[in-house]
Amino acid sequence: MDEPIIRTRNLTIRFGGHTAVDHVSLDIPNNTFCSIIGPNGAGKTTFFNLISGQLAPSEGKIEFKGQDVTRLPAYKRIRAGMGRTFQITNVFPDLSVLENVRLAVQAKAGVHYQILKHHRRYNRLIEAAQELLESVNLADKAEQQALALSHGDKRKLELALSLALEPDVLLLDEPTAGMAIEEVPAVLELLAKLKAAGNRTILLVEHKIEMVMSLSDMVVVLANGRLLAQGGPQAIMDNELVQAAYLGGTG
Amino acid sequence: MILRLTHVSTFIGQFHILQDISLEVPAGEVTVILGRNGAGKTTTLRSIMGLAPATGGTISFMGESLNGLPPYAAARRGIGYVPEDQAVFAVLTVEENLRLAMLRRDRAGNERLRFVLDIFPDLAQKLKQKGGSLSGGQKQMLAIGRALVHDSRLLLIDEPSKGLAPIMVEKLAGALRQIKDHTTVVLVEQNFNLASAVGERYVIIDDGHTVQQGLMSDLQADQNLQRRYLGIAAAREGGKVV
Amino acid sequence: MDVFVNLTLSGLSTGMMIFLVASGLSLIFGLMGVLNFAHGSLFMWGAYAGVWVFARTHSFTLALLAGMAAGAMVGWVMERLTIRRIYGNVVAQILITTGVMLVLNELLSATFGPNIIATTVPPLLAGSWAFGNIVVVKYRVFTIVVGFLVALAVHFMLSRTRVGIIVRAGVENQEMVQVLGINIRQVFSLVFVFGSALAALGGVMMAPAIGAVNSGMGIENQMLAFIVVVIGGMGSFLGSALGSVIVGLAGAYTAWFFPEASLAVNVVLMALVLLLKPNGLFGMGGE
Amino acid sequence: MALPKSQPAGLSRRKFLSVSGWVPMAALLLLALVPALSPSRATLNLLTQIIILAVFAMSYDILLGYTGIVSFGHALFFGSGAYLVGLIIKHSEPTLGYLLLAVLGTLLFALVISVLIGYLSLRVKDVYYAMITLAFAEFFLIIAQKWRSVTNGDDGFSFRVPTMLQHRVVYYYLILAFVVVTLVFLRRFIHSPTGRVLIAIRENEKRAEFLGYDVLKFKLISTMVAGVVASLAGVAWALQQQFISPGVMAVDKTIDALLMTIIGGTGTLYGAFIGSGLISLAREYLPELAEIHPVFGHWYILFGLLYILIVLFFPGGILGTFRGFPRKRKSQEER
Repeated sequence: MDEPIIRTRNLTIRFGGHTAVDHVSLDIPNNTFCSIIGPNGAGKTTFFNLISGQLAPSEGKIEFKGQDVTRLPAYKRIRAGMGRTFQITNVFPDLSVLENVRLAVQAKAGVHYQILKHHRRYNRLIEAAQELLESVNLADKAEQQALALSHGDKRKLELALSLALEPDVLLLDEPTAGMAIEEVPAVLELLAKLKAAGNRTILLVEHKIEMVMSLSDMVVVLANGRLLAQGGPQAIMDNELVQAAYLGGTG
Repeated sequence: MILRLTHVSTFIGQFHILQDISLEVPAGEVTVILGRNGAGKTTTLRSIMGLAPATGGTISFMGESLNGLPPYAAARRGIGYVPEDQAVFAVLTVEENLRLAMLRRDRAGNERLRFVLDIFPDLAQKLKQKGGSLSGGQKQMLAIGRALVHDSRLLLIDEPSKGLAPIMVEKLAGALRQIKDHTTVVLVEQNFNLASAVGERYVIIDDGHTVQQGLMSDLQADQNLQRRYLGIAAAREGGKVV
Repeated sequence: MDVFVNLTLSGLSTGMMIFLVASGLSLIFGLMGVLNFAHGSLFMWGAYAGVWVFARTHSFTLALLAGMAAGAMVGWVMERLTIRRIYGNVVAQILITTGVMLVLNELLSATFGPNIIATTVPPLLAGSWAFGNIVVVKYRVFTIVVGFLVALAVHFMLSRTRVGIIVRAGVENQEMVQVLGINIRQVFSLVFVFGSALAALGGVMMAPAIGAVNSGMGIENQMLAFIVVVIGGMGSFLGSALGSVIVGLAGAYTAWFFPEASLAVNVVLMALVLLLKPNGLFGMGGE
Repeated sequence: MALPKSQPAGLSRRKFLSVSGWVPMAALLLLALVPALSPSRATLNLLTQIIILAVFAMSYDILLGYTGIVSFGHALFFGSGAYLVGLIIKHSEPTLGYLLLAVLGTLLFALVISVLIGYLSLRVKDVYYAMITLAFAEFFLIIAQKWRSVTNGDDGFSFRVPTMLQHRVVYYYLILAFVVVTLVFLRRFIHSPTGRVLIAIRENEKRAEFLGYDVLKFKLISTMVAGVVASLAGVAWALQQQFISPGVMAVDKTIDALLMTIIGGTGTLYGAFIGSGLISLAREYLPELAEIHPVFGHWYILFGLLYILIVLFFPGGILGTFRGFPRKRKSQEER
């Protein structure tokens, strides 16, 4: 509990001459709901990509549950307890919705190299997948091809995939991006539910600041790749540096 | 009317995104397309450009039909397009990005380049930098500047304020006011403040249909209409929690 | 010392020959990302056309022109009928260009028969200069010069000209280039045709060096070209040039010192590079 | 579209144990009756060939249709299986014991080589796999051609097979058993949890990795299974031909597998039989038509064109839907 679940030290990545994430040192305590905000181009998604292992940092290190994971490939971080969603919908288009989630459940269950048993004989995997679909209100679309889902439903499926991994840290990259406005409240409700469960850390990147303030225990502000401020939502709202970053520009 | 869409219908895959879009854009003015997320605003611009070819209806630009034209032909007729995600070429320098849009190297082209660097002084200082190294706001300027260098009689700009800090939005509004003296602009915008600050006319799209169009001043006066179609977007600008 | 110089010269010239084949592949595959499995067939069409014309006219210049024209023509037809539909879809490219390779190779063997056809080095380029124990074969010097010129010309085209800017921009975002009023498909077609002509040029140059053309030379050289692009790194034109020289030199030295290993050296070299620097010596990184 | 339906386990299990459905069963029955109906040596030989090549093509389908990777050196496995069994038997005695030893050696070789090639290339890009398999196949082809003291070079060599296998009908039934076992194994494989992950990788590799799957390892499993099955097909081929030359390892063999898989239909397994049947029949009979028109002498042109048309316009192949590459394109676009 005292040990932060994620700890970055001088985390830096450069693309050519551009420093997208610039010496960010951050401790994220266990079981918190933490939002990462900042103006466009602040490096939020890049920061996510560094934590989840999609990008390798130019400098600095990342610890997860006290272990140095800086050079660990993505799939190992996922197995160690991270789960993430993507800004752009990222599912298995030709498979059924249920099969999408079943694959995620299978990954969590550690059924990797079983090559002679039929996958449907793992009843518990299918049941777990169906339960997950119910929790994101997709149960009635279980047999549909993922490709044919509406955008909002794809986002929900994406969320279900990550939840299936039962991650200790859930990285959510703009879960409402591109959603029809009337679909947003359902996602917010789901986030609130996840938070209420209280058994995991949630890291959220979001543009719609107002939306996340009420949910967050902690808010981290990035600007131009640097860590500008961190603290409780109210403190962040009142922080003059933050206001300046948003109002006064950073450029 | 420099641009006229009549009963335009567009499919993307099996999805009927635009079902009945009819709108008119008078020359020399800024027309703002408003509507909720997913209403079909971006697709409308893409259909005009030929990027999402219309399957029905007619699109005419300066009296000639654009239906069936590939995007580069629409561009050559004088339509500039600034997509939602800016699409600045990361591998090219700022200067190369701008030069790429200059189809002919003539005096007029050089003048337009000077004009662009005039209204976006930030770019003038970064000519030799790679596009990929710019900040979000600078990329947006470059994307708009690029469309201007390209001698556009009509400029389609998709959500330029998206994700920009308020100060950047301010700068952008200023630039747009300068631009509209030179070309006709069609702007897709969620930020109602920006939309009403620079727009003269509005078109509201909902579920792939045009539902209302007219003068921006009328829309500003009509709270009812605002709430009906733009409700949340407008409220959000007021800083209230959704 | 003399041995060393001779080996280096011969390695360089082999390298440049490989580079001529690889330069087209480097443009088409390395830069535009189109994996053309019929590249070797284009090379072979160039070689056969060159040999055919040279046998009739005894003019190597005409042979060069004819070979490149044949490559460009076949490349153009191929682009129009197939490649055009599958930009950006690598699996489809591999599959379809393989079919094209079958058809192109079979057409050649239907026309020229399955047997090897002998040819010679043009008189002007035949023979060698001797400096003491150092023997400089004229034709080798010629290939080095031609390879060097092609490398310079293409590099200049990519980095300085408008076409170069368009190609680089188009590789990044096709749609946006179109929206600026540029018919990117046309530019890509042009690059494809140009790359095909380069492959064919490699064929014309190669034929006199080995003294004959045969139906197996396509796939062999295509493989070498690919190895060179992998070693140099995708997307790096100069990397391919350097890769070619490395492969050429390594081949020459091993052939002298460990003749048994000379067959394996290319594959081993590639395996080493992939093991130590998976993106090639000058690669741009992953996707 | 065969969407997975959630069924009670018992029901799916029964279906799972059968080769699946009536058509394959009927076909199998028919094939089993052939020796009784038409005992002609030529017919049996041709059918045996078709079946062996179909197994080869099925192994290719595991790579292309189920995992979405293209190999250009698949003949390496087919050919090494053939060479190993031929060499071992030639240099020992034609007994079943040595045959078994040869099969084991083949399996080991296939496993080692597939892991080696896969590790070198798949780490970088799937596209590399195509070229690097080709390079390795050429490498072994050159060994087969140049190491004359052992392989007799381009002339090849013949060898005696165990007496039991010399009888055509016996061998035919053995091959039938072989194909049934392979088919059941491969079907189990593709429906196993591991097989489903392969399909997931074909659909969206990045997502599979972000579910915690070690994508490289799964691809390696795919290449291992494909390599092993292909080399067993090569063993069967050698035993039938009783003669081996470098041709079994040439690029043409790989391209045959590719043609058979695509024309039959990728991602279907059974398509391999259709593809293999068509190509073998064409190879057998089309050259005879060359007297009518010379184009039949160059029937590869026809097949090349047919193949291109199928890839471009009928990606389903003759059987089923070709889900490998159109989907691949989709998921790339979505990124």
